Amino acid sequence: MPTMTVTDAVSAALAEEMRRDPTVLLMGEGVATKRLPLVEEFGAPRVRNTPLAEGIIAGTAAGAAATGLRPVIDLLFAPFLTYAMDEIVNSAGKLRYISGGQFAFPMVVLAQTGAGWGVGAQHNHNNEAWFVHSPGLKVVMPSNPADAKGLLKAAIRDDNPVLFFTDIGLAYADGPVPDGDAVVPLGKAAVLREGADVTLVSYAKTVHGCVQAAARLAEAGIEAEVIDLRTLKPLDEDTILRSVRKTGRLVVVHEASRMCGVGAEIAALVAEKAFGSLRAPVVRLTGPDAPAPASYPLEQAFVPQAEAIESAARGLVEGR
Amino acid sequence: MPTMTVTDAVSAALAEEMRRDPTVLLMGEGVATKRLPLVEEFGAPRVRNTPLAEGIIAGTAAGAAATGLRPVIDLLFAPFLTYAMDEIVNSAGKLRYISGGQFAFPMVVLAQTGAGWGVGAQHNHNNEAWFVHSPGLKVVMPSNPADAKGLLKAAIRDDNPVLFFTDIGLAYADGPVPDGDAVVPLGKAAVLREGADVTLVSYAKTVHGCVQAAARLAEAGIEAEVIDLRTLKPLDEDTILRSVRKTGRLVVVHEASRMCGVGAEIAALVAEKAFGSLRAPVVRLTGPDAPAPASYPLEQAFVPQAEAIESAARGLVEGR
Amino acid sequence: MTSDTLIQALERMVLIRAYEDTLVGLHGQGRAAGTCTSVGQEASAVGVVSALSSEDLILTNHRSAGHLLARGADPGRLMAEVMGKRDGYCKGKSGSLHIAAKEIGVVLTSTIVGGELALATGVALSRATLGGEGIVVCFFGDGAACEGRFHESLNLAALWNLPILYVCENNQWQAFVHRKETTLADSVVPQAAALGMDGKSVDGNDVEAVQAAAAEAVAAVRRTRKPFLLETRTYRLRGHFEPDDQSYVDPSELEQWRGRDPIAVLRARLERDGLLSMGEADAIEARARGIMESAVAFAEASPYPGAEDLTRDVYA
Amino acid sequence: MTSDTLIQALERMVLIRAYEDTLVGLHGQGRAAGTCTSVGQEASAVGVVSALSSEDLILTNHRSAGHLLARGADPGRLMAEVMGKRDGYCKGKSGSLHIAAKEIGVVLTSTIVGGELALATGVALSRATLGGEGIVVCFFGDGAACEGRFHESLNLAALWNLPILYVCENNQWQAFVHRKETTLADSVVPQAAALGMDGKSVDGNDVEAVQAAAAEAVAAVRRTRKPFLLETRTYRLRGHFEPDDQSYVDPSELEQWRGRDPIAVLRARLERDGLLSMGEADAIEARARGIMESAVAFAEASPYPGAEDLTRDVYA
Ligand SMILES: Cc1ncc(C[n+]2csc(CCOP(=O)(O)OP(=O)(O)O)c2C)c(N)n1
Ligand SMILES: Cc1ncc(C[n+]2csc(CCOP(=O)(O)OP(=O)(O)O)c2C)c(N)n1
Ligand SMILES: [Mg+2]
Ligand SMILES: [Mg+2]
Repeated sequence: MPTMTVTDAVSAALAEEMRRDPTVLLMGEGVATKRLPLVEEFGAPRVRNTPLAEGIIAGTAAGAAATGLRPVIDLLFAPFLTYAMDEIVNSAGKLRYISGGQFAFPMVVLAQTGAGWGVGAQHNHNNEAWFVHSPGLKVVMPSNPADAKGLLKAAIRDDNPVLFFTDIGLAYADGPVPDGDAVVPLGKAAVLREGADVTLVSYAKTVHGCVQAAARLAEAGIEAEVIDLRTLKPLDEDTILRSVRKTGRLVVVHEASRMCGVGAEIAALVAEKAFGSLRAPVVRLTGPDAPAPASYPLEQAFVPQAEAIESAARGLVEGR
Repeated sequence: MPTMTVTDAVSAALAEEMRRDPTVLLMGEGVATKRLPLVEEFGAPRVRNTPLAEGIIAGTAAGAAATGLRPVIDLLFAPFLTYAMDEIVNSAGKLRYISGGQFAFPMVVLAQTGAGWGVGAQHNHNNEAWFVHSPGLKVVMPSNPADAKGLLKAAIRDDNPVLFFTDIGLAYADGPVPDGDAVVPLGKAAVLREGADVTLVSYAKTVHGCVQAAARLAEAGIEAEVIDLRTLKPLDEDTILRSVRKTGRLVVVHEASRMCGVGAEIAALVAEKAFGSLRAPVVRLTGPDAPAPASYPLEQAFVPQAEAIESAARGLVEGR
Repeated sequence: MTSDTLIQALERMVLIRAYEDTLVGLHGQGRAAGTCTSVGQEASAVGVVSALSSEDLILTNHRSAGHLLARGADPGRLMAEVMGKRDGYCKGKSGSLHIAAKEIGVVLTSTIVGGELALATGVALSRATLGGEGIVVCFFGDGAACEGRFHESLNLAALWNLPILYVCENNQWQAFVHRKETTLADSVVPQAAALGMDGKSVDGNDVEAVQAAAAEAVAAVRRTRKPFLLETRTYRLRGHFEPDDQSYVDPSELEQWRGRDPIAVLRARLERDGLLSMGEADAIEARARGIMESAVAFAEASPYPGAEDLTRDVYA
Repeated sequence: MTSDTLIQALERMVLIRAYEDTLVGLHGQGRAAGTCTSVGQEASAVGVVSALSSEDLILTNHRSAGHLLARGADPGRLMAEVMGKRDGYCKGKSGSLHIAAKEIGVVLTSTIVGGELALATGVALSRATLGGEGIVVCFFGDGAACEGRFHESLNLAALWNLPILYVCENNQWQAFVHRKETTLADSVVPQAAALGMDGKSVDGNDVEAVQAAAAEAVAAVRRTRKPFLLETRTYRLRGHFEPDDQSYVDPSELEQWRGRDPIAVLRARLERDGLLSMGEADAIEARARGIMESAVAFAEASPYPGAEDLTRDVYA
């Protein structure tokens, strides 16, 4: 298998889908500058630099999606989505329902976020839960290049608006990516490691902390099951519940803030639907209720790390 | 005690706070038209109609708040907040932290939402969880006129940005409001009814469904404790946990969608911190993962009703 | 306009007025929800829409009845929608505020002021990309022109040569705020010009003038595939949303514009020029009332959506 | 400008250049994060800021070093901030992108493009309400003028007579996109005019011209309490954010603007007119380098914030 970065995986998925379907087009501030090979292959009308105005980029995408195109827009950093919330939430997310099903919005919104570059809270804000909470949208956040590619292909083919977040901290990490048309379906979590003692659920960067923690736990004789959600909405409830029914213990980990985050949703889900199997309190390890600091050591401290995950899981198993 | 509606309670709180503090001012599309008595008492410069542009209204408020004024802005309906997310989240919510504490943002954002007027999903979207999830903001959503008045007074005096949501369905319902300077502190839930068998947690309109359900449950010999959160952030964790440690059973009820809603947060909190006391699965009763329909019967069906709350609570107590 | 098309325009304007009067009446009786009527603005809607061809697409907003009816929407299905009934254009889920009717080319209505401006560029991009002669017409209010999306939309449409006719229905009001309280700009046309877009301002209460300006603008957009901004200067004769006592409205301004009611103006002109007898005019009004009676009956007979509809059509 | 103020301007411009060159160097060695430099735009920053008085407030954006240093910011504390150190103006929490320094009147910096435009009206409203002579200066890029907030901010400021000097630093680039790819408008001044605001476009690489235009504009704003838009036409000589190879930049355009480097232009003019000897000019540069050496030492010696700072200053 070839290896590539998440950034290249996104490019590869875009190229393959644009080749497959002439209605797919890419728009954003600098997409044509930064993805010259796509311009060369597909022409300027399908790879469009835009004015600096996220709202109209998203609105244009929504209008185009409803009338025959399949736009992918790059809004760069997740905090910039604040300028496009009406178009994403009120238009793309709701106008299908409001109109009684007259329109569909096959569009993808790309955005980066997360610790890694020290760019501070106006470039780094894990706000994916906003979109999970909002109707009519799907939300994806991969943890590796293969999933990034496969999920983006699925997102582009989906007839609903999909928010596709990539983790800044993973942007340049290499990983194997299968050749060919390897679509990763939306709504399916990946079980990265099986184990009967405790379930670690995460997505994006912190998946790697879970994997590391699981390896260390294994050395101590604790078998952790590691679930990478990949898609946050629709959420793969079955995989989560099946695992917790087996292990009886759950640690949810993410970089986004705790209150009303995806971790809250998963903890609530388990407390509702797997309560009888739960042998210990649920634990959430999340970013604090604070904006993301730019300072490197603080930015690292913002993110739940493998040690904390290991210790939380161990605490649950050992009944501390 | 005099009685008044939530709408009038908001006016009364505004008038009292503007009288108390000359730096308080009100801005919004039509505030001066709709609140003539305030214009007459405080003058046009302190009660300002604005152009139709939510982003600049919120930005103006944030800029003014950081430099000596205490603006209250009326953005009308919660879905219109989508146009002001940068100003609320990235500026008011984060610039204190980003600047290392150089600025504070004493401002209040008013917005209505909820079933009641059949205005559809672009006027009715209970998106309060977005702001609970975001750092640096406080969030309030009262269930009655007395709290509306008292909480708004506290919100105006708070040095942080406060999102103040009122429930459309409660706008014109009369309720008693204490005379005088009755401030309701932010961050304190109200226990509306004590009970040892099951805890019902809610806020805004669905509080009334909980109260009704509790009355019916009492007839069946089940004592429900009813908690009205009033403030969603900071969340009164103590009151919730104390209650669930006593009752061992929790039903959380709100009109907002389920995934990553306030109910998820509360369920997660309890699964983490009161797990040992829990005797039954947590139950969430929420609006569906759908935009709010305009059609009256559908709009009513969107909202969890007393019957469903009663039945869920009964199910928990009876071990169904 | 020929006398025939003028009479057709009158018929449409009278139909729109009858529709809204009917809804106002039903609302008073508690039989229908309140709406944003376009009473007084019928010439703008009919003048522009009559200049379009069937392949053109329309985007509108909360004040849409004129645009929809001018385009041939069925009054019964519109009323059913306002009443939240299953036979409404949007199966009752929209209510009055965001009625789209794709089958007649009225797409993606948004009640977020400015929403239609953001979507129109995308619809036009589809048109431009997928081919065809059709252009896109985007109706919006003077209030929407205060939103940043106005600027963003015009800038992009001008830059990308998108075939959009922007129609700013400048009715002097933005809900409960008079236009003068929202901007120093007397007209939006110079704002388009500053972004490289041609535009024109026209008396929005004169259907002939609107039709002529719109026809010219549509032809230009169709030919050049470039956007154009048409401002129709008109007035909202009723309140913002029913009920609304208009107590905040300057009575003399209101009176002045009432004297320029576009339907009365047109009817007088047709009668004066001998193109229409008083009897014929009355017959037009009677016909419109009859259509509304059937529409009400249809809408009231339509069932409400069922519980299963609550979560239907959320996802594709 | 007198020869003294011209020499002071040169000193400031050289200081800014030295600061940014130093950071570029540190970045290359892995000792500092990448930044958005304002190399090539020093005349705009220094020309405008030198026209202000101490009670005026400044809002800026991601490309702020020129504005901050022109206003007298301490290079050591700026560098400490870029490095995420405790002695930075924002205790290391901002990093380079949103540095505010309230003590010198640089408030509410936002790196959201357009953010400063939305906040400036509020700061000016405070000024207008609470009294005082001070005005508000809002620096933003040509890219920010594409955002809807530009329109909303100007409209409100004009309508409410807010004392704001808007300064659009038109450096021809919006990150990786050339201005020509983003708008048909050649200048933003007509956009202000369409909203009822006066404005002027000036050569942004000529510090005298900028200073003269800014002084006039500041006086007008101070006197009339009305806003004014000044456009400084300049060029971003380095990339958008370090590192950036500028491979997407037309080399001939870049060369042309390099030939108009505002520091070289000013130095040549001063030397030509005999106001500055080559030795004096070199001494200015040497002094700036010396200041930067101390600044680097200060910043590198400053500690990182501690774990307890992670959740400090979130709430008031
Ligand atoms: C973003 C947003 N803000 C506010 C409103 C509430 N609102 C509905 S219509 C309206 C006035 C719109 O004025 P204009 O654009 O001139 O259209 P008109 O109603 O005059 O036709 C307002 C403020 C809204 N629907 N959306
Ligand atoms: C809302 C938003 N969109 C995009 C960006 C990313 N970005 C940062 S600077 C920049 C270019 C800004 O151009 P301009 O306003 O002309 O300022 P300049 O960088 O040229 O000084 C972009 C696109 C951002 N920070 N905020
Ligand atoms: Mg209007
Ligand atoms: Mg620029």
